Amino acid sequence: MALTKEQIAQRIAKELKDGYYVNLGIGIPTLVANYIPEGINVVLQSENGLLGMGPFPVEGKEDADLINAGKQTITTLPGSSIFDSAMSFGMIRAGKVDLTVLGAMEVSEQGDIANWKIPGKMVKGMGGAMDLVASAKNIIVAMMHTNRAGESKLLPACTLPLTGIKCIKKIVTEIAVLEITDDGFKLLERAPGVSVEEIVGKTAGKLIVEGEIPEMQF
Amino acid sequence: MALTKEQIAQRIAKELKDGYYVNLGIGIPTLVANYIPEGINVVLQSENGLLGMGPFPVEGKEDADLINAGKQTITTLPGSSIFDSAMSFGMIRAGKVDLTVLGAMEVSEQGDIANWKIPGKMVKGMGGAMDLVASAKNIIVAMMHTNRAGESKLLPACTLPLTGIKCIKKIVTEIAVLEITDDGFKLLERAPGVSVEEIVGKTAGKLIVEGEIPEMQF
Amino acid sequence: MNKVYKNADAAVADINDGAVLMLGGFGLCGIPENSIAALVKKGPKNLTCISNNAGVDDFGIGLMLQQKQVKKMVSSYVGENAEFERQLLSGELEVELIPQGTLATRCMAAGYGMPAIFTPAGVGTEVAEGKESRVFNDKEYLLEYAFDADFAIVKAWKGDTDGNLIFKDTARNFNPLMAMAGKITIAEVDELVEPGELDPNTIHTPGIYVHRIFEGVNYEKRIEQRTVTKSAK
Amino acid sequence: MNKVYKNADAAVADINDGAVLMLGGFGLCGIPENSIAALVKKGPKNLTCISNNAGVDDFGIGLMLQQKQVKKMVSSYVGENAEFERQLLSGELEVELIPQGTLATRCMAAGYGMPAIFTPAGVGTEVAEGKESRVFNDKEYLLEYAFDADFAIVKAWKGDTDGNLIFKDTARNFNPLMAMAGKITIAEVDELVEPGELDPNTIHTPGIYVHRIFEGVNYEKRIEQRTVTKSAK
Repeated sequence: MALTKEQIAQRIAKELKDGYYVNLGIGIPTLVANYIPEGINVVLQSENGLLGMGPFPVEGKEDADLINAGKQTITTLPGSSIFDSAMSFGMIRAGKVDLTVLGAMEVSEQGDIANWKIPGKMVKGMGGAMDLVASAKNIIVAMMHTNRAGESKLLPACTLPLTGIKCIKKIVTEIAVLEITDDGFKLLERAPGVSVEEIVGKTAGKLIVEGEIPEMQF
Repeated sequence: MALTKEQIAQRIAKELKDGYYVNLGIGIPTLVANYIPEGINVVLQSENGLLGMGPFPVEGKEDADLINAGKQTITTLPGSSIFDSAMSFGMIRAGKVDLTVLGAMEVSEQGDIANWKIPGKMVKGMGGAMDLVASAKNIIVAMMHTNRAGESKLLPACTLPLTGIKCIKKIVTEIAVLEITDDGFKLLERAPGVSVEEIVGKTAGKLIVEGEIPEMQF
Repeated sequence: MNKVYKNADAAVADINDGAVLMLGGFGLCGIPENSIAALVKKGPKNLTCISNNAGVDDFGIGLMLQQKQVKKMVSSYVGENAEFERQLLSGELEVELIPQGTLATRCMAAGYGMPAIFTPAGVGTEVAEGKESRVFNDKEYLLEYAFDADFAIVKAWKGDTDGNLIFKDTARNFNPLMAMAGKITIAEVDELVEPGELDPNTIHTPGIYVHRIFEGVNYEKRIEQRTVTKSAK
Repeated sequence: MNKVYKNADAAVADINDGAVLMLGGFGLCGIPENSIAALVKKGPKNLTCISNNAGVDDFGIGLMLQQKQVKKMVSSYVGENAEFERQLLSGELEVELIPQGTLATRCMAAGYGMPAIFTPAGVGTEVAEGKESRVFNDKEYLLEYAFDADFAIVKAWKGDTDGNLIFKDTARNFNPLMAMAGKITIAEVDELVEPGELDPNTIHTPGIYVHRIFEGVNYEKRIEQRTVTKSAK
């Protein structure tokens, strides 16, 4: 059974370690915050200038001066800090953020990512995505394995304009967890009930399948 | 009559304009703060990270956490701000400081300055001097016209290791005010009672004397 | 020297056709609402606006777009704006898209007197096209130049009459960076106080960077994405 | 994850021979007194110390010099220290003198992930020897590299257990820059508080940059140049 978006987020949350500083992109990545394991303390960074992002405010407590990079009203947690955009991307570039989770349109077997532009469509801009992918030491992509046309999003090479090159470390889709290795995508886990064959069939890039592939644990 | 150090400072203070941000070096330049003209508001920058430096504290009110770049205990004035050393030199490099006053061992007719190192003597370091001279848009040197051996400190070329090149705009000594032009030192004013001949005699670099040279006014 | 201006109209009075402006804010958060309104009223055209976003159709820089005052936007993200899209597709508007961190750092570089900086953002992408790149410690970086803006227009929370600024929460964003970067910096503030009322240790932008300041009025502070938790935890 | 250490001894326990250290402070203002004392006690040798100054004979880094723990000083100004001078002239100690702004900016560059920066400081002087230079807008700049330090040791006024730091007055100086630049950053503070006690808007160094923190004891805060006004104005 393919994972729901919530389950993808839940699986990614297992990658969190105590003390991690984490940047979560818009979409599925944002949901990861709901599944932080018990007993683990994680600090969320929002690249518009905040460490220690908390949940959405209760109704009536929204503050226009306190938003996240998705422009949503949020709160701060005890121990939070505010800074300008240069310091925010400074700490990202300096590798101080332990984990970055992003959505993607395509990922290549070299770890290239495309997630900002579709030729022929209105281009809205890359926002902070290019800085994040070029700088972060540990990037996990959260995305569907195939696009709406059923075509694989895990490719030998990206067809869309790139956001960054050789930067993605891991991918979690609704059917698989994969690692980017020097030799291509390496299948680490499969969703409960999903066969290796299905994953092979939906992966256009080079896929390494070694030994028994375990089912994801939650 | 040659000026006292206080009078040199007093003459330099006449260059101040309302709203100026000013960095004063150690020695004679520091004295400039005592002669800020009436009705003019000047903000003093100390490159260790302060704008709005005030006078020395009254006895008993010294605070070890509040010093100037000369490591003297000081106070802050209303409207002051504190910042780190990178921002401090950032605003200096960006040309936000309107006037810098420095001491010097030698100045060349091209506007080069030497004020940090004497070969054979213990080298203490350049501190912020190289940043200041390379960055400031308006630098006045406050110094004696000759050294203790009676040799001119205004030279065709500096003999001591340089602090910066082509950066000095004006020099005020105990006998003259001079401007650096493309053609060398240009004599602007002479100290009361000091003859042009004396200044010519004590200036080793190319000196331009055009027309009547007025006495300094205080 | 008096830095205090009566209002936004006075502060932007000499911003004319063809000016290069930096405008602070992230989305609609921390934008100089009063100055934008004054610019719409005064009506300079052919402006280049360096700002992380372009506002929405009826607010922020979107208001200047509606008046066709903007020749070029330099931004990292320009969604949420139909008029922007129309002008862009029709060729009336030029847009330069820049990675957000690069945008921020190019502002900071200007304020810090650094002519250029190195960043890995955009390496291997179309952003790198025509740009110089260089490898340090086995990693490739692009050389990106400091911005050069005629005016920086920022919004702060508190300010004093010497131009010192304090920002509030994530309304800080690009504001202090742009404040450092303008040849002339205009700051509008929620609250303008006398020198000495702000703790020198809490100043985000020292007054040396700020040339004009005024207390703004009638801030709308519109929220783009009102997200709430139904019940308190 | 616990960042709180019991004391300076615990915080510097893994600083061993040959380490590259950054030490905050300007003169004796804002120096990490407790950590320096602990380093003197523990006794690692062959240290490289990046610090604006080298203390005085009997205080600050001077104490480490007396124990011959320092192989190399990287500073902008090293006066006021006879033992320093003796070791330098005898060849026991190596010194690299760097313009103060360059020193500061090379720290910042490390904390901001910028491999190198351009500065005009030192152009045309012996500081430029062997360095790459480049002209931007008719002005010459030197290319200077980000520092690479094993440990940064800083002194703050207040800190919380998440590592957020606030500095006081000109004791700020190099401290927040070095705090950003260490592979491991150790902060000693006058007062250690719980998360939530510091206003997020007033944090100078976000906790992400700080790995270890402890509340210091018995600060001497020695004054180098006690200058006073005889009578209040």
